[in-house]
Amino acid sequence: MNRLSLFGLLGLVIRRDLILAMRRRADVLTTLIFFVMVVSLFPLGVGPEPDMLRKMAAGVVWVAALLASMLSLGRMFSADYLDGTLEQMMLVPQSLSMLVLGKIVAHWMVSGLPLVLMAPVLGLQFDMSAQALWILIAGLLLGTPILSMVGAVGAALTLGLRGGGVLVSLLVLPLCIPVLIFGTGAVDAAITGMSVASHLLLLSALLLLALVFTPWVTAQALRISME
Amino acid sequence: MNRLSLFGLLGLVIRRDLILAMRRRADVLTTLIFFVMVVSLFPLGVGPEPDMLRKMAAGVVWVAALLASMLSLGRMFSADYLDGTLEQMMLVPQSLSMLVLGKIVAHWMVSGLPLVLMAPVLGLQFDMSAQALWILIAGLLLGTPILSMVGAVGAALTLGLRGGGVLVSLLVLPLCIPVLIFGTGAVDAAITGMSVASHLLLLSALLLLALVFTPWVTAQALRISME
Amino acid sequence: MNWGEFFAMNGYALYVWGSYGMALLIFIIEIILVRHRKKLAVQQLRLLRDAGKEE
Amino acid sequence: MLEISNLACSRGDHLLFSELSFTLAAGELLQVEGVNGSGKTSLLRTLCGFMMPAAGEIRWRNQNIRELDEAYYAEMIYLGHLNAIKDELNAVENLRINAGLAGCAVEEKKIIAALRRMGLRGRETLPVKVLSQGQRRRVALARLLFSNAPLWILDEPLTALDVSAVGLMQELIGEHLAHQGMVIYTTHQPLEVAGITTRRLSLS
Amino acid sequence: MLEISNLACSRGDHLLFSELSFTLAAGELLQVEGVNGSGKTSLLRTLCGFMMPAAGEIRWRNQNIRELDEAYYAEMIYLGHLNAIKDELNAVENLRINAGLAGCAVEEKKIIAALRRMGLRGRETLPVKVLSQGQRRRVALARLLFSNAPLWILDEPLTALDVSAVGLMQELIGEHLAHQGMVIYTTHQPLEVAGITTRRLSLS
Amino acid sequence: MAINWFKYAAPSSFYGLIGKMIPWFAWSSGILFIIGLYIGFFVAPTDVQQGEAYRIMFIHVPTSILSMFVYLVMAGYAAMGLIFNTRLSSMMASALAPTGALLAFLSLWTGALWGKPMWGAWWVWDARLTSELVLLFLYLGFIALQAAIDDPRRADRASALLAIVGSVNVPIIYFSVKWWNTLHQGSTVKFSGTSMHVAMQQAMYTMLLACWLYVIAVSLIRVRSIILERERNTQWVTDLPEVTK
Ligand code: HEM
Ligand SMILES: Nc1ncnc2c1ncn2[C@@H]1O[C@H](COP(=O)(O)OP(=O)(O)OP(=O)(O)O)[C@@H](O)[C@H]1O
Ligand SMILES: Nc1ncnc2c1ncn2[C@@H]1O[C@H](COP(=O)(O)OP(=O)(O)OP(=O)(O)O)[C@@H](O)[C@H]1O
Ligand SMILES: [Mg+2]
Ligand SMILES: [Mg+2]
Repeated sequence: MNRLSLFGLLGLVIRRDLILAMRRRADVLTTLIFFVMVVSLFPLGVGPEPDMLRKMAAGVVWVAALLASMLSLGRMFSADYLDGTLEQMMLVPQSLSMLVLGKIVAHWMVSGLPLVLMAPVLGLQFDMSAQALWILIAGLLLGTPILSMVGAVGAALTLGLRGGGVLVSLLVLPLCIPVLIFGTGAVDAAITGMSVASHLLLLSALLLLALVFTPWVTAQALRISME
Repeated sequence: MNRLSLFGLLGLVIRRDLILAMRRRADVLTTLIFFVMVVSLFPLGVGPEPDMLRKMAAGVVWVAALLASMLSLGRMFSADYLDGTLEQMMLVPQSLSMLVLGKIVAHWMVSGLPLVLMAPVLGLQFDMSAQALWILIAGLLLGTPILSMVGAVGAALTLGLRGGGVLVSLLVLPLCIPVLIFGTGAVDAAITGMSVASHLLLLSALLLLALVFTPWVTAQALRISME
Repeated sequence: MNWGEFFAMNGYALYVWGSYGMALLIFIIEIILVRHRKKLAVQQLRLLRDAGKEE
Repeated sequence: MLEISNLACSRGDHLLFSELSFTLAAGELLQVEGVNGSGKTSLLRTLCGFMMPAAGEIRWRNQNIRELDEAYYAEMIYLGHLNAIKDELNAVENLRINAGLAGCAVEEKKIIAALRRMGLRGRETLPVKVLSQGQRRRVALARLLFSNAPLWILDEPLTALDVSAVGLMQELIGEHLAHQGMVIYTTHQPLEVAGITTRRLSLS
Repeated sequence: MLEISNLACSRGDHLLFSELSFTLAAGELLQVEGVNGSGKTSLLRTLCGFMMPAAGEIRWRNQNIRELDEAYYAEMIYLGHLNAIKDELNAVENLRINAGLAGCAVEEKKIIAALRRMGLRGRETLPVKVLSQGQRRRVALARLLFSNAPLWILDEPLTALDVSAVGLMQELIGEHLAHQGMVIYTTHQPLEVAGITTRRLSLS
Repeated sequence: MAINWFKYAAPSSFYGLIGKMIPWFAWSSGILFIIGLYIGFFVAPTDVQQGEAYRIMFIHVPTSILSMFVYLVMAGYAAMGLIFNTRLSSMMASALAPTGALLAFLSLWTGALWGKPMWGAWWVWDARLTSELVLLFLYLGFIALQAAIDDPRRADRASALLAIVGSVNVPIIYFSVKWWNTLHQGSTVKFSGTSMHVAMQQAMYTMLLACWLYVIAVSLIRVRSIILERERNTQWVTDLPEVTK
């Protein structure tokens, strides 16, 4: 029988999800715009004092990234679930974890990567220093994939449940808090002149951990949800 | 033929949506918890200095309320759209605007009211003064229904579009910014000892305006989306 | 030490009794809920059994 | 009662049908026929006012349905491809709410009786989500039992139904027609109502 | 090839069937029969491994499908109540992706030919969303044309199909059986394949 | 033999067994509460710096510690249920969750009431406090997920996955004290001398034990009703004396 290689499958799934995302180009844009908007709302809500804003900057960007990726989680599986494509994916003669990993990667490329690319602009708006900006970006680059991966677990668990959109935040946000802490911690450390490496190393460790476990956990969760 | 009175219809629709929400009691709780969680994320991201937190408090609470009600917008029509109930609702021999108003009220009761009730606790966490707290609550009480109403328009317009969840935020958030500004403005005014009344009056005016127009606009948007 | 003084807790009455009061309240409510749930479960079972007999 | 004159309907840049005219009087049964994609669903949805016709007019009791609006809706019932039932609610709750929106409060007992008639004994209080495809369709069809609307518009009412349920539907339609009702429907399965000659409308 | 022994299946606290045993050999056609809610869909979903059977075993080429897992999936194709096509994509894209996931790259030309055979000429590049119910089902069924899996599991393949499409399906199934394929399906409509005697399995 | 052991862990025999054990746990918990409170309020001396307010400790510390402990136990049970497919352990997990959530809430509540007189604020965004809040959210997520799924078997397995993933978070949150400046246990909170007064220690440990026994008793009662709800179609449940009478 024909069987795809693991990487063939990965590539195919990523390509498929990217095509679907591009079919609604608005999608990619809107996550990004949501992110920009949340970040920009803060000065409106909090007031325009530059000193305070500079202090808040990293935190606000991180929180906004967290929320933006949370908001786009619903997209990851639910459309496929409703139209029966997910069912068919579970019948693909290949490792489901790999397929899930493909979907996660595509999700990150559509809703995580644009945030990372956008962050410098926002950081400049808040008058962050160049060094802090670099750390912010490095942190986001390590952190947003974790958000996508942990989010995938939550999305899979809440599949087909009513109110899934909010429930998933309830499940996922607490799990993402360490990412937030290390991510902002790194920037703070950079500003106060302390060592940044430990924070970033911890983030990398988390990323590795998530990379190893979450696809498998998500696959299990999907199987449970499909029953 | 039997026809419901306008208020009978309103009551029925509200009851229906509340039953649906209660069937998943988790739903109500989760919007609330999302709200609490977003508010709690900020200190995590920004750092625990009480002075800064106190200054941010009103803004953070308002932004979180905005996001929480945004997140729950998806629920307002999309489930009904997908299973065909919305189609049937348009065939109800009564004013569609009234029906829509019912759905908006129910949505507010499920996802706006709990936020208002929760706000004092969060305010205390940020060490807000009692007076500021009262103003915050008054503002939220006037503002959250506006968020639900404006949100309804957005939700109706994006019905059935892929990625509607994010698109709706994009449409709705800019429209909600005035609410945010007046709401936080009132609290700021209270803290700095200026007149609060003007802000709250403006909010009330917005509320009235929204109450008059949005149900009708939403109804039209629904008709367009159904075609 | 007399009882009035004891309950005043040296000015910390609100805090101390607020804590213990809430704890007591929660424990009692939980016990009531948990036993109520048990009673409901048994009632449900009887209902099922009776319905089974009817058929 | 229902008069269609010179109706045309297009989707995208595709003209589905044009110059379509017919009338439907009390007690008549009309089957819309046509191959897949010939525009049957589009016709029925146009009759409901969901879609604007490209040309022509639809009149109910000699008035354009656009003008009648709510008065028309009070006299018709539409059943589409989608079941219009909420997955989270059980069958009884679904029907009560549906009847309520249509303007009649129905007792629980009557609803349960109706559901039993539809062959759903023992499934009345399960969330509709767990029911089988055919059972869900039956719940949707049970709405017809409470309505006193004279005009029924049914889009493939027989999908997923088993043989006995098809028989039941024929019975229901027969009863409705006997009470001077009107039915317009589509189906790809044979549907014969005893004592009634089905009129057929063919979309090329 | 496919052996089911003593299978039992329960949903909620409801036992759907038990002690079900049968085998399906190459070239055989098996129709699962039963009234609405008798458990046909549940049986087919159990055969796909979506649901855990309450008891019993399902064996493919003498091995339990739980153990075979991917090797089994490479040899079967399932078509459920849902069409499993993406609304935003057009028919060609849908089929290409589906075939890709199943492990075979298919040329565009072959896909278009298949779609034409399914009666979708002129609809190949419309987003599937705008197609009619029956046309969507045809797109889903077109997957069968590319698969070389010997086992077809079809849950009500005929829903929404018009008469000519039903004929086409009978033809397809006939061809598949002639190539030593196996088909297990459910339907409430008559489905006869020329030259083949349909075996019937009745769920009480 | 493992299989034999699982047989004894069957709900039917477990149900009877814990029925006999519950009163013991309940009564000993009650007695220990009384002893603990007596020592805490009448024997333990007033704290030099905090005055009488420190007595909140005797309820705050047990609830705080147990709230974390219960989460790990719950996750353990859930994992067992997922891996060995033992129904009973899943039921134990769902029985523990509400109690754990309440403990977390009590920890927050008593902590807040302690914080106001000590730190002058109901709440500060300190790592310890925040991590306790997050723990509450983890509990609520577990409960909400279970409530959202109708089929209990599916609910068990889904929430077990969540509990396991969540337990990875507990130590991270807990140790984040290190990465953060912290008020909790900071210089404001110092008991006279390097170690606590003996009576204080006694009171705290007694209360801890009492709370623990309480948790066991309550969750066992809850698991009994869960067993009844889920096994309502089995013969042994219908034959139970409390049902037949
Ligand atoms: C809402 C506020 C608070 C929360 C959520 C909270 C949470 C906790 C937690 C989770 C523990 C267990 C930690 C461990 O085992 O080491 C704990 C222990 C403790 N807490 Fe709090 N706490 C709060 C407020 C306070 C306040 C205001 C004080 C005193 C001024 C305090 C004093 C203590 C002490 C003395 C311990 C025992 C520490 C030990 O033995 O290691 N807490 N608290
Ligand atoms: N945007 C578009 N461009 C071109 N054709 C379109 C467009 N939208 C819809 N169509 C066509 O319009 C027709 C709609 O048909 P409709 O759903 O009314 O068919 P039907 O008779 O109900 O078919 P079925 O028996 O399959 O339910 C289809 O042939 C579809 O391909
Ligand atoms: N949680 C539950 N409790 C009780 N009964 C349930 C539950 N979940 C499903 N069922 C029943 O299980 C059966 C599922 O049937 P299934 O979908 O397999 O039927 P089917 O034979 O495919 O029917 P159809 O012809 O209507 O498609 C239905 O009778 C349904 O009512
Ligand atoms: Mg149609
Ligand atoms: Mg079925």
